[in-house]
Parts: sequence; structure tokens; C-alpha cells
Amino acid sequence: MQKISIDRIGEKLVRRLAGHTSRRGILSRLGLALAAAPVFPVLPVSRANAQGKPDRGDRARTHFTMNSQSKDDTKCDYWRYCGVDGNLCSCCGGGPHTCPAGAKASTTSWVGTCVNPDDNKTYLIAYRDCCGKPGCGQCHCDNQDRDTQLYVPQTNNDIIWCFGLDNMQYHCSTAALVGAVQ
Amino acid sequence: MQKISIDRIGEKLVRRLAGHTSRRGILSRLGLALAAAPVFPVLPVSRANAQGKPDRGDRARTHFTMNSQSKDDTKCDYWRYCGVDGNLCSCCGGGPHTCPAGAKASTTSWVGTCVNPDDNKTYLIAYRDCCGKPGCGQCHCDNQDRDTQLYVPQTNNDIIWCFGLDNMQYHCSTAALVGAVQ
Amino acid sequence: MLKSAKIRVVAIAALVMAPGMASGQTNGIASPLQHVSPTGAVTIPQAEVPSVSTLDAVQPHWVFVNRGNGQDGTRIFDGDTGKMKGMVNMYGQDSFAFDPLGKNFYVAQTLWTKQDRGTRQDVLLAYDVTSLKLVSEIPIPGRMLIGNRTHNLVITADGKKALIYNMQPSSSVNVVDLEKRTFDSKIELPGCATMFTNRLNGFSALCSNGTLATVAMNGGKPVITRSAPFFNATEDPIFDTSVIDPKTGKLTLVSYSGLITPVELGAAPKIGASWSLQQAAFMRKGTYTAMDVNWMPGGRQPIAVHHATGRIYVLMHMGEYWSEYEPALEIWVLNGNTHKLIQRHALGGELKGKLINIAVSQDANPQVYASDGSGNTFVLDAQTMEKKQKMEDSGGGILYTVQP
Amino acid sequence: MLKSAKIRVVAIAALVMAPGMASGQTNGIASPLQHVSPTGAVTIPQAEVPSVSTLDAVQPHWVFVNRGNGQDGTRIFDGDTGKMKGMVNMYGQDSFAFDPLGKNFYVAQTLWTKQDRGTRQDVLLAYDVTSLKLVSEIPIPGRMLIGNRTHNLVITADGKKALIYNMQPSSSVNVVDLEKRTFDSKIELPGCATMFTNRLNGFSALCSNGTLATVAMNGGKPVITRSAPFFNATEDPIFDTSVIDPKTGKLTLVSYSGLITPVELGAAPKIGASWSLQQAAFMRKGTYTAMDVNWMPGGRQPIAVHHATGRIYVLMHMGEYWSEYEPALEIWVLNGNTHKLIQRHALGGELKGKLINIAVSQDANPQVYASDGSGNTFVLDAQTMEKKQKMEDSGGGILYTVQP
Repeated sequence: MQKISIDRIGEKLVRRLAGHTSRRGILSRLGLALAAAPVFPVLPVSRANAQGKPDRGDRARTHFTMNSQSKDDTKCDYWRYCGVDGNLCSCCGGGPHTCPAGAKASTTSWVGTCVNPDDNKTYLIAYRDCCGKPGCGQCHCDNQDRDTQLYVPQTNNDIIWCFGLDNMQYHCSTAALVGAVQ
Repeated sequence: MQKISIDRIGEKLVRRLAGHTSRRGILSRLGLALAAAPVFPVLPVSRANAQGKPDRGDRARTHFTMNSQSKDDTKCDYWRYCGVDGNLCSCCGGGPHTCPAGAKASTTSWVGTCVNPDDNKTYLIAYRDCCGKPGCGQCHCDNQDRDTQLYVPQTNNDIIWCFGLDNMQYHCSTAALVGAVQ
Repeated sequence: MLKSAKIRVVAIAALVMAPGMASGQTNGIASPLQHVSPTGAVTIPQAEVPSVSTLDAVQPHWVFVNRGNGQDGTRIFDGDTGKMKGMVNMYGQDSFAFDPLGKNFYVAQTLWTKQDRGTRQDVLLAYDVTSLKLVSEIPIPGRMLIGNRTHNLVITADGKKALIYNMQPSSSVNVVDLEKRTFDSKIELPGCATMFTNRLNGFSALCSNGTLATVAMNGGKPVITRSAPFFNATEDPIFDTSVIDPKTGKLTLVSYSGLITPVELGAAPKIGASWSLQQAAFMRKGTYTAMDVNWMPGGRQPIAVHHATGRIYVLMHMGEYWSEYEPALEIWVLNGNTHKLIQRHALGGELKGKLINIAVSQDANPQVYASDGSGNTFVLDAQTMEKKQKMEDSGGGILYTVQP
Repeated sequence: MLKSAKIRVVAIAALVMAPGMASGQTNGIASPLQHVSPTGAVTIPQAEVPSVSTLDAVQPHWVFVNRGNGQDGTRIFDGDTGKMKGMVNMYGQDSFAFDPLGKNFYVAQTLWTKQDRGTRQDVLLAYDVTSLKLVSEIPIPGRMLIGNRTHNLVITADGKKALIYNMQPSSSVNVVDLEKRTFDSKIELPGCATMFTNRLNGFSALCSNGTLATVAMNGGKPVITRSAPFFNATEDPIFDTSVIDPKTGKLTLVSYSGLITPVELGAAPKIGASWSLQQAAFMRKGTYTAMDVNWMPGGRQPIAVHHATGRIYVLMHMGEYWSEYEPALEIWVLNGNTHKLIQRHALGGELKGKLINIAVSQDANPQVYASDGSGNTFVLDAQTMEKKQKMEDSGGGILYTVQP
């Protein structure tokens, strides 16, 4: 499998974001984007920077995706939950991308790339926690596809993803569809 | 079984306690005694006021006392625990009348009258909670001998008996021997 | 157009990688971006934005399960589907109450600023029944810390006052004005607890000397009157989770030995004659005598009443004196008006010897709810006691159904 | 004489009855006093006064079990007896660390003043190891909220600084001066986390680009250097519960696929050659390839090292790629110096397919500790893996043993 350089994509992106600000300024701004973006941030990049084959095929074949279903979003094996760790908001009075009443939706998330068994395509999923209430306690799932450790936080599902909220008490996790990976 | 009037004993006791204070003053003082007494308060009364047979014999025969033991104070059936509800401090790093390290001993208690199988005598037990730490979680017992409801608080074992302490978080319960009932 | 437009994105993963990039290392190691989007492009057919749900109007078949068994919060379940509808935030020994006006869920709460240290804070909270948002937080000068009680926070029949039981350790009631949203007054209530609101916007309470105290709240200084003694508070206590019909002010009191005492609350409560559960079931009356086995009511919340029909549901076990919290082997159904047994239901399978709390919905097609204190709440058919739903990890405490 | 004197008393019960008496009712109902002491007299052979225990010096065979499974607090158990010795107060995502000087237990804590609302409070707490009393509470400007991590609160080798990982969401380390008991400084640590103290009183951390960052703390501005990349942080991550020997600064890192990488920490860490757990066991090397089954390390805390002998204990299961948290079917014991398998131990009974955390005592007669995340912690014989003790309701999180 051909390797591509994240750094080259990243550099252009960072430069665009950064304008004339200092390195320190860039970092802060990136931090800010994570914490304050009201919707999952999506940023345009030049396709020319990206090479390699799409994220389907054998890389998408995990134990989870080979056993997932698309009918019941209150079950741990629902396809979007390939990287979820926590209580499913769908079991707590909310929905796959809806917090239960009284909870607050985090503006940040970790991400997963999950395969929808209906079209065999890979989608980008944003796991946003719902916060400010005691743990829901229903439908606890701990799926592990592409779950990294703390030093790669954006795909770590143990972190309390309630950044930017007044209270970070964990209630449940949603799994919003953000995009289809080509 | 002959009934005796608690009120007559009580009145004399209250008068002695009260001196010349008002009714309101008496109530406050009684409340204070409950909350602030460093040791279980013992107050003299005239024996002449009390009649009736001792609290042994058939009244002491409960399911608990007929099955209790005197060897292992980390078991729910240890004789002193006839009225205990909670985690035994003996299982939490403390002892039957000792709080685990870092906990605070309540100065108030609910009471039980339990039969020691070694001498078949009835003893007055003060159940003092140890407080200010998360629930110990070990050796949970819920014995019910003479357990009353909230409107008779002195023998109710569901109350958090941490009155008088800065923090009333429940950790575990002790069972101190206070006296032998004649 | 935006929703379905095919736009090119990189995900947040790229952003967090920035520090790594900035160090200038091109190490050839695959990055998360590669898996997020190796082409650097993502199609967004319909980007889902976060939202927050609201609660439907409270339904008769909803059961509210109080915290316990290691779980905080009062969970709301739909008894028809077994699904969780939402949660009212609660902790430790917090108390829950419905609003007769249907606007709020009330919680009497005690917290310390630093959990096991810091400043104690006693408050009455009002949560909106639809948004479950906190709409009001009223400081009070203290409250009783005890779990699993149904009558330590009660709301007067007109919905204007909250009554919060306190013991510090002398016994009193803190009154909150729900219209002004302020603490109103403290009523001394020596020797009594377990409050039942009456239709006169006052309340009654059970007392240690076997009487019922009635507190008239008519604007002036509260007046307390006491009934004649009618029960034995230490030998045969009345469970303080006994049941009131808030619409009629009718109490159904049950004692450890199995005596049912009906009471009609009012300025001068009418205390009816006690009758025996066991005698209604053609058995010897329950006693509070040592070494005497009988069927006995038991559990933390051993009795439920369907007010419209007067049907009484009781958790029963075989036990001796002082077995008042033993879980049930049977559920007995009785007619509270005729004092006759309707049916005994032996509990089987995972229900046998487990249930300690019982409640019933108040509609014409009632459901029975029962829980085992270990996180499982069951929905039972009120006719057959057949298990219809099982809700796991539901909490371990008292069950509440709305009074319609 | 007082202790054994026969004196006449009434118990507190009489006091609480006072309100009832004052109402002037003589109702003939038996009172609690009657049962407390019907004669009005009590013999006090030896009145037991309340006391508070202290903790013995921390023993090598004590295991510290972090909160979880619905229980707060870190419980301390004696592995020889299975008995609980005490508890360190902890909640939610609080972090725990030993003091190299042996005086304190440290807890990095985050609380809100009103639990689910109010003001956030981030602090470093020091508890005295004997009294378990809180001796110091130092405010810090934030910390990372994540459970079950062993390297988010670490103490420098000289015991003078506490390092608390933070992400808000940019990555940094808050440094606390433990001598002055104040917050000292913030170190930016972009792209890295999981801190290992070195003997130079600085620390190293794992980074998302597969490097090890080393932070020199020599009084002035901290200097960060980075190693060459040596692991794949997204394809084959190193478990961030990997193990350090704080005395020698030797790291034993284990990756999802089963690669062990030894590292000698220092100003310029020496990163050793990786070797394969599976190859050591005469099997095909673990891969991170889809649809390829192998024995894999797994769990929340999958590896333990007995530093004196270099023995490595790993929780192993049969699984595919991305099965890194699966509970163990076997415990593998390897020689970390020779990279050779010593023994495979199949887990049976209640241990089979349950264990997710493992630790080992550091004395010459080691015990293995393992837990299932559902409240059960087991003491195992380090030679035979025979079950010696079972501690129920012990908590559900990370296990700690003291480094003697």
C-alpha cells in the first residue's frame, strides 16, 4: 500500500489557516477550532495533494464492519458505532446524533471511519458526547476500530469529549454522519 | 407484657435536663446533645420509674439473634450487627468501633439491642457511621432487628448518621458496645 | 445545496496532527488522515449537526426509577417499550417529586462544593418537564439525608409550596414558596416525619407516638393537631413508603405485620379500621411476635395502589418478625374497598425472591412496575403479573408513576 | 472505676422521644425505650468510644484498585489476606500517583462545585500515607479528563514536582512544585502525551508521530528534544498503560500487535530493538492486517513487569486487528532480558475471558494482581497463576503496586 505524506497536506493546510500568524498562534487557533467549532469543522483542501487509493477494500474489513448492521441504532453493532466507547444516546432518550433532553451537545468529537453495510462505502463519523448529566448507563458499547491511545487524541474514545461545555460530566455518546470517504 | 409509660420517665428526665429553660430551649438542647455529644450520651434516671421485665427472653429471640455468631466481626451475622445497615467498617480497614483511616467518626448514632450468644445477654449497641469518604463498598449488610421507620429515627438504620460532621458522605458503619441491658 | 454538495474536506484529524508536522519530520509513518480520507476528499451527503431532544408529555405508562446500585440520576422508562426516555439529574440522598401542575420535576438536593469536603449546599431544584433544563434553584436551610423515601419532598395540592423534611437532628419541615421561588418558612414537627399532602394545601405526618399529626397552612402560623394513637410505631411500624392518592387525599398505610389502615386526610383526618392482609387471604393474622412465621409484606416500597379501582398490590414473603425488607416471593392483589383478596401471584424465574419495590400506573389499563434493587426494573401485566419488559441498569431505588 | 461501674442510664432514644412526651399524650403504646432498657438501667462493662484507624506502612503486597464499576475511591487491599486496608478518595476521571519519597498519595482531581453545574475546580491533592488525611490542596489551571491511565499524573524522581497532563484541547503539562505547594508552570507538549519520569527529574512522552519527546527540566525554560520515530502511533499504537521502572528509568512498551520495545530513559533515551511476543512464543509475529487472527495483547492495562527479574506478564487473547481491549484467555510470562517465553497460563473458571488489568508486586516473592473491570480483583500466584484471593466490589479500574 502506497504511503502518502500527511506532512505535505498538513503544511499547506496549516499555512492557509495560519496566514501570517506565528507558530504559536497556529497552535492556539487549532486548539480553539477543536474547542469552539459549533459544527464539526470541515475545511477545503486541494485534492491534488491527496493520493492513494480510497479507504475501502481490505483496510475497511475489520471484525466490527464484517459483523455490523444498519437497522437498529440502539445496538452496539450498528455500523456507525465502529469506534464508539460509552452509552449510546439512542438508548438514553436521544438519537444517533441527538442528545437526550437536558444534556448539552459537545462541540468537539473524536472521529471514526465506518463502513455502511448497505452501500459498502466508508463514512466519516463524528462521535460527540452529550454532557452535564449523570452517566446514562444504558447500552454500553466499547468498539475499538482505529481507536488510538491518548497521544493521538482525535481517534481516542476514552477521552471525555465534552470540551467547551460548562460541565463535562459524561452522559452518553452520539455518532453523527459527517461525510462519505470517496 | 406490662406496658410502662415512657412519658412519665421522659417527663422527669426532661425536667432535669431543662431546669428553667423554655420548651423550645429543651428541644434545641436535645437536638444539640444528639449532634454534638463526643461520646454516646448516657444520662442517669431513677430506676423507680422503670418497671417490667428485662429485654431478654422471648423478645430477644429474632431470626437474627438465633443465627448470630461472636467470632468474626467481618460477617453480617456477627451478633452486634443485629440492626446494622451499610458497609461494615471492619471490612474497610477499620474495626467494629473504629473508622478506617481518613474517615471521620460520627458523634451520633442509631441504636440496636442485640444478644451476645456467648452470655445470652442483651447489649445496647451504638451504630456510628464513619463519614467523609466514598462508600467503602465491602461487606454490605442490611439487618433489620427493631429497625423502625423515619418517624422513629433513633432506631432507623437508613438515615445517614453523620450529623455534626463537616461532610456527611457515607463510608461505613461501626457497632460500638455501649452497655449491657440488665 | 450545501447539504448534498460534494465538497472536499479534511477532518479534524489533520488539525491535531499539526504539531507533529511543524516539527518538520517526514517519517513515512501512516497517519490517521490516511484512514480518515486517503484521497483528502470526503463527500458529505447530509452532514448531521448536533441537536438536543425534548421530552414528550409525561405518560401514565412511564415509570421513574430512582438512583441506586452505583448509578446516579432518576431514569424515566416507557413501560410499553421498555425504552429510556430521559433522566432527571439526582445524586446521593436527593429526593424527587412530581408537580401537581405538571410543569416541573422537583428535586431536593444536597451537595458539597468539593464532594467529600467544602461547603454544604441544600437546594430545591425545578426542572422543566419538557426540556429537562434546570429552571430554578432555591437554597434551603437544610434537609434530611436518607435514601429511598417517597414522602420527604412533597408538593402541596395547589402546587404552590414544596415541603422538605429536615432533621438536624431535631425534626422540622422547610417550606419553599414555588411561586416566589424563595424559602418561605420552617415548621417544627417534633417526633413526626413522612409527609402526605392533603387537599387543603396542608399536610399530615406519621409520629413516633403512633399518631397522625396534621399541619394546617392557612397563611398564618401553622397549626398542628394530632390524632388519637392508632398504630404502634416501634412494634409494628407503618412503612413510610405507604401510598397516598393525591387527588382524594386517601392514604393506604401498611404495617410490618400486614395491617392495612385507610385514612382520609383532611383538617381532621378520618382514620379507618385496620384490616389484615393475611386474614383477607384466609390466613392467620400477622403478628409481631418472635418465632412466628407468616406471610408478611416486605421491601423498600412494598405497596402500590391503583387509586381508581382501589386495587392494592403488595410484595409478600414468608418471614419472621423483623423481616420487613425481605424481597418478595409473591405479589398479592387485594380490593382495598372490600378488603378481599383478588389474587396471589407466585413470582418465578428471575423475579423470585428479588423484588423490593413496586408501583402501578394510574390509567384504566394499568401496568405494574417492580424492581430488585440490583438495577433491574420489570414491567408486569397487572392482571397476570406476566413479565412484559425488563429494564437493566435502571437504577436501584424507589419507583414513581405520575398521578394523572 | 467508671468503665466497669454499673451505672444507670437511659439511651438516646429517650431524648428523641421528648417531643412526643411534651405533647402530653400518654397513649400506652410501647416505646423504643422499653426495648432499649425496660428497667431503665444499663450496665456498661466497657463503653467503646469511637476512634479512627491509621494505615500501616505501604507493603509490596498491597494492591491499589482504582474506582470504577459504579464505585468511587481507590481501594487498598492486602494481597496476602484479601482484606481492604483503606481507601484514597477519588472520583470520576481523577488520577492517582505514589510519592517517590513515600510520604503522600497524590490525586489529581477535577470537581464542579455543584456536580453537574457550577464552577470547575482542578486541584492536586496530597494525602498523608498514614492518616489518609488531606494535607495539601493545590489549584492547577486544568487537567485532562480521561479514566484508566497510569501516566497522566506522575511525580519526578526527586519527589519535588508533580506533572499533570492537560488537553484543552491543545496538549500541555501542568507542573506543581510539591515543596512550595504551588502551581509552578505550564509546559507545552504538542502532539504528545503519556508521561514517564526519568532519573534526571525530567520526563519523556509518547508522540503521535511515533517519536519519544524528552523534556529536560533544569530550572530554566524546559527544553524538548525528540527521538527518531520508532513506532506507528495510528497503525500499531503503544498502549499508554505501558510500564516504567521508576528506579532505573527503564520502559517496557507494548504495542497492539504485540511488539515489545525496551527504552532506557535519559537525556537522550536509548530506544532498543522491538521484539515480538508471538515470536518469543514460537508463533508467527503479530500483524496489524485486517482478517488476520493471532494471539494479541489486550485489556486496559495489559502488561506488568517485575523489574528486579525483568519478567513480563501480558494479558493475551485470540483476536483480529483492533481487538486491543479484549479480555484475556491466557497470561503469558516472558523474560524481558532474553526475550524468551517462560510460560503460557490458560485462564479457567471465572478468570477465563474476563481479565483486562494486570499488575505485579515488586518484592522477591511476587504476586500477580488482575481484575475484570466488573468489580473483581484477583490475587494470583506469580509462578502458577493459581487464584489465591478474590476481592469483590473492589472497583473497576487500573491497578497500582508500590515500587519499593
